[in-house]
Amino acid sequence: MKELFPMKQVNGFIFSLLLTVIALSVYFLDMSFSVAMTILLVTAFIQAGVQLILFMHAGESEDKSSIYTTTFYAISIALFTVFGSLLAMIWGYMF
Amino acid sequence: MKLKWAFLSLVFTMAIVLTGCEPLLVLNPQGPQAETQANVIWISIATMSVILIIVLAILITVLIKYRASKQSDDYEPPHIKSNPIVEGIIIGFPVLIIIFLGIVSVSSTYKVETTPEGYEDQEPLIIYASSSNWKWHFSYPEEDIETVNYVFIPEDRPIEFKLYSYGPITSFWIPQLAGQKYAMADMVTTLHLAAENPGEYMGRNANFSGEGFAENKFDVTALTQKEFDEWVEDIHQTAEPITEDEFNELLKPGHLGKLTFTGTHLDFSPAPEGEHAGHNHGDASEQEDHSEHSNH
Amino acid sequence: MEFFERFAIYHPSPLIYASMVAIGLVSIAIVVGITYFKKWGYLWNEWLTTVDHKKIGIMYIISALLMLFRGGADAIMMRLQTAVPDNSFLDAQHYNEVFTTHGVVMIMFMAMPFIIGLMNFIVPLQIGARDVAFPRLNAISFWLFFFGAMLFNVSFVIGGSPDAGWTNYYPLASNEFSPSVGVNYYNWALQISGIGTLMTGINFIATILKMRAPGMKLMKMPMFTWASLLTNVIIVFAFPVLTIALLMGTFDRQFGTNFFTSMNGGMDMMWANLFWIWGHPEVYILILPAFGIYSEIISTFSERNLYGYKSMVWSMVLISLFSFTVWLHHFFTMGQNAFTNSIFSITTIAIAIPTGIKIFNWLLTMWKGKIRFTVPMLYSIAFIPLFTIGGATGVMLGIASADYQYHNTMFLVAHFHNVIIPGVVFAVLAGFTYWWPKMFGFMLNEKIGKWAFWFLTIGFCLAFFPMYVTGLDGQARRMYTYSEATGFGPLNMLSFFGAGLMAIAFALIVYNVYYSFRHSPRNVGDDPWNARSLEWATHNPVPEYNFAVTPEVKSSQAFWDQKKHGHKLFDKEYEEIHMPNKSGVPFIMGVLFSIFGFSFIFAIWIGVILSAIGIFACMIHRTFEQVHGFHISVKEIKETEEKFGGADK
Amino acid sequence: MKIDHSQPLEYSTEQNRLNILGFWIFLGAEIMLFATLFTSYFVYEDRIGSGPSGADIFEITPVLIETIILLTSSFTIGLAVHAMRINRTKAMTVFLGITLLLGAAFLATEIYEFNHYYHVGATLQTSGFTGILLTTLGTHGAHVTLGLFWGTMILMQIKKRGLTPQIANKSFIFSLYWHFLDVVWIFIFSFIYLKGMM
Repeated sequence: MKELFPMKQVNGFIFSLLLTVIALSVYFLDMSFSVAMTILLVTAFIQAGVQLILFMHAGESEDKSSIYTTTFYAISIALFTVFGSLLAMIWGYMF
Repeated sequence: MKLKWAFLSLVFTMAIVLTGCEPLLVLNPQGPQAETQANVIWISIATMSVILIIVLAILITVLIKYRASKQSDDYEPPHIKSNPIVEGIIIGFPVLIIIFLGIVSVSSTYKVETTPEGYEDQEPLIIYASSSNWKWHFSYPEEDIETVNYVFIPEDRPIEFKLYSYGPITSFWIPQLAGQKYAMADMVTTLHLAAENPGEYMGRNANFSGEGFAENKFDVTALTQKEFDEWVEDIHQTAEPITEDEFNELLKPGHLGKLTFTGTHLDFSPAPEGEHAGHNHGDASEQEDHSEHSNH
Repeated sequence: MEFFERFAIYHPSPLIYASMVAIGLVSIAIVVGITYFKKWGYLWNEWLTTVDHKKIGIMYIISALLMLFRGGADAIMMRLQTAVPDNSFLDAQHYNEVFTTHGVVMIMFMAMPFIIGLMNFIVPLQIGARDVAFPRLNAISFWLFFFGAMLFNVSFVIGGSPDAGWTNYYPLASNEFSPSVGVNYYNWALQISGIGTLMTGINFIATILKMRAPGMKLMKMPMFTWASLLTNVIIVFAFPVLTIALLMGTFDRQFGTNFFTSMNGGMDMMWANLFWIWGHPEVYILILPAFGIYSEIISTFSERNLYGYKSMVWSMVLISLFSFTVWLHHFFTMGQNAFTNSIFSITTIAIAIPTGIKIFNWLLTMWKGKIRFTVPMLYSIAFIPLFTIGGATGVMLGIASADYQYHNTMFLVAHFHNVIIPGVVFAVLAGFTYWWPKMFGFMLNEKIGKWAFWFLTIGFCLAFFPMYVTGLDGQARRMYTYSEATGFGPLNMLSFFGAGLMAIAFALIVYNVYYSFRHSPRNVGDDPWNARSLEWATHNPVPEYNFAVTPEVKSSQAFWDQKKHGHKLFDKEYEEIHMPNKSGVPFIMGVLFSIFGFSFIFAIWIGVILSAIGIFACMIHRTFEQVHGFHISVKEIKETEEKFGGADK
Repeated sequence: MKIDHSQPLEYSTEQNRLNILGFWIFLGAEIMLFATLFTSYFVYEDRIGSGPSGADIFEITPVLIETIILLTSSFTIGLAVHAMRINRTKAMTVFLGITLLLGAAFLATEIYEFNHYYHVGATLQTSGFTGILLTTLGTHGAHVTLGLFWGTMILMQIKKRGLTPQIANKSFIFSLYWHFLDVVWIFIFSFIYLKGMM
């Protein structure tokens, strides 16, 4: 039975629950917008990293450089799209 | 081959002669904003011509010198490895040009987005220009008059056109006075300009807006301040006031001639700005009450 | 009766009825012809069910050529209508439909499939692979594109064409201002073919990353393969944006949501934003492979190695990243502040840097070369100055303040045709001529080809250079007519004349195919152009298995190495070759998708549900299916190779 | 088909390795798909027209339940892949089954949540904000639904044929898909719900 529950996976699971609890603090505690957003950004991206590396085994195969490059490309373009659009559609009209 | 080149050059001379008669609208500016833009256009044409000439010169040299028909049969072109100096030049040259044009772009963009240079001390005349299918309505809140499909402006005074639309996105354009700006249904955009000489100018909607788009034009007339004041006075004496019913009638799709009214439609159909804006990115001051969104 | 009324054309005219009759007659003629010559079986077995990348590539190219004539007819109609002031050949509504379909057809159903077709045919050969990574998926991609294109063309006959421009800006494209089903067609035709394109992207990235011949490091790939890799990277990251934008548009038009409306929090600007986040990279999806094609051709016909290989690759990598950072320049005039416009202005003109580097590299490739003026090379040579002009006007448009004057004018129209025609159309025609012997085993006639080239080039200059002038003179784009007082008349007439010359050029190209098919000698050998890269190391036309033996590669000019430096490409014994099975499922899925789209367009929900069930059934069939492919035996390989006159091993 | 026995089953053939890389590239496209939805969500977030805002309609309880269910299912599908690698077919099917059950529970909660939105007057048509909220959640939900069908198909194939290299490959790819949906949910949880409620 024990070999079915490897430490790596169990720890990862506990860690992701922990991150969720930390993220939840922005709901239950009273804090400023920027602090809360920082907490959310940090926990969400760590959480994504945990899934990517620990659970999805992104780095285990011979194609790990292709996989990391693809993911990196996608994330950077995604971030540019999100913030570029906010600039184009909202912030660009504010000052 | 020679024939073809002769033909080509003939055609180009034709094109130049045909168009050379009178200056193109955009390159014949009558106000400071359009002049800035015309200057930027000339600068960029000049810069780009340099590049084009260099490319053409290299291309023609290469084509003449290294044609297979000019070389002996046993000539074997060498394998040439890239040279860091050459690479540096072909990278550095475009970089320099782009830096130069980048500076031109940024400075001129800031310039055309504010009150025209030299007019900062004057109070701008504010005119609301709204489009509907396929007409332009001009409201002068200060003078309390409204016109359709034509606009009179005083010369040598900064003008702020406040643009919005009753329908599809349109683009407000008076080539000889300033570049375009979009007019949209749920926000107001601002176009700054000034006319330096009295005269009549072409204005139109440049953004495709459906069936009647081609005829979606208006006339712009720049008058001296005195003539302008007389014109306003004249309207107040002769024109009928605009009513809500009449305005709604005007909004129906179609084309109208030039019309003149006293009063403005802004009283009963306010522009989508401030509390009437649909886009929540109107003014910075509005920031605190995000949740106040009204519709129109 | 009410049920059928919605299929009626919204805005009929004699021209449309005539075309309908023509379309009907041609379709009947095709069906009768195929039946008469008993070609249904051949068509099904050899083409409709194929998963061979070469045949799929050829089918892409044939479809693209058909669409070129559809879009070209639109173009001629537009130029005819505007040739003289106050013309009444088309009315406003028809003109609007014509330029809308011209744009969509040319970008989505002509340029892109032509590029993808060449990619399909050439990339696996250039990297020494047997096929693409997922042959079955490749067939699905093709059929989704094909049926998407067909669905779009159906709009002409049933229900009415889209009429809000190929950019389809809301609120003009909303139900209120565009009440016919035209925009629904736009949404679903693009959605379906877009999904196909996305899968092509995934397929080719996997192929290029994983299936290269031994020894072919990334930095030893031929330039066209590099260009294709980066193009597909752009496809994979750009097309999902279009998927969502079209979905939101569909919701707005068919389910009454408020995404792009002017009320209840809707935002018409958001469509423009999403459309161009996809739309600008789309331009680079077209141009990067073209750069690859020119690199191959210029290097071959100068008999020189490509100058500055590394800077060529890196400039393309930069372009692929930059292409996602510039979209706002399509709406500089939307009222953002000068700061925002400045940022996007700088990113926009910065793309000129890698592009400029490439131009100089091509020039330096010809330096000290031995230049042969073949048809593909003529296109490439004409490309350099013409594309420089197009790029230069692009930089001019990228300067935000000046863009306020060029925006939405004929200047812009001149610019993007100046980039796309010498950039993409010349490239695909050059590639088409260059790789033609690879596909069919004989050459296209050089003389007719050169005539076509001159007609096209001169026609292009006449058609589009006058537009720069009229644009600066205040002629807005998409105007179906103008008054004589504007003075646009003579130059527009010149444009029409140029368009006519271009039409003759395309007719000549078709005639060339016919003429060469009849008269060209078939013994051109395996290397008719004295080429350099790996695709020329196998036979013309290419046997089903591509390479009898997997090649071993040392550089990006593998074939040249073999010819000049005695490097042995094929140093192994024949082995049995494993090939994928063909399948009719991709074709059936294409049909089901088009039924799905058609039903959705007209809100016939029963059709939507049934076709969706059918699509899922196809997928379930696929997951339970056990296919092992088949093997080509050593004996068969030997026979084929001997037929070609022995492998050069 | 050459089978490389030095590698785990799901990587053991060339086609399998291709499939896995291909799926990663597909996930890259999925990142952009959801990034576009998030982009639109952030733009429309405050554009509520006359409808309710996020703070008005979000409820913490169902959201928390959904989050924990999905996190757990991501854990169990990880265990399934682990069991597959140590050749415990039975355990693998059990974990896969649990994952699918959790997925179904997630969907049920989401349906409850949508029902709640409907009743408080937040439908697809209400405003730009509710439209994009339901589209984003709906797209994720549709992915989960598709995943349930896909997982069921895989379960049936394991029952029928055992763990062949092909089926191991499919299971592994399914696990990538499922983990990815969890990642997307974390972003929905953080930047739609928590940001909207704080």
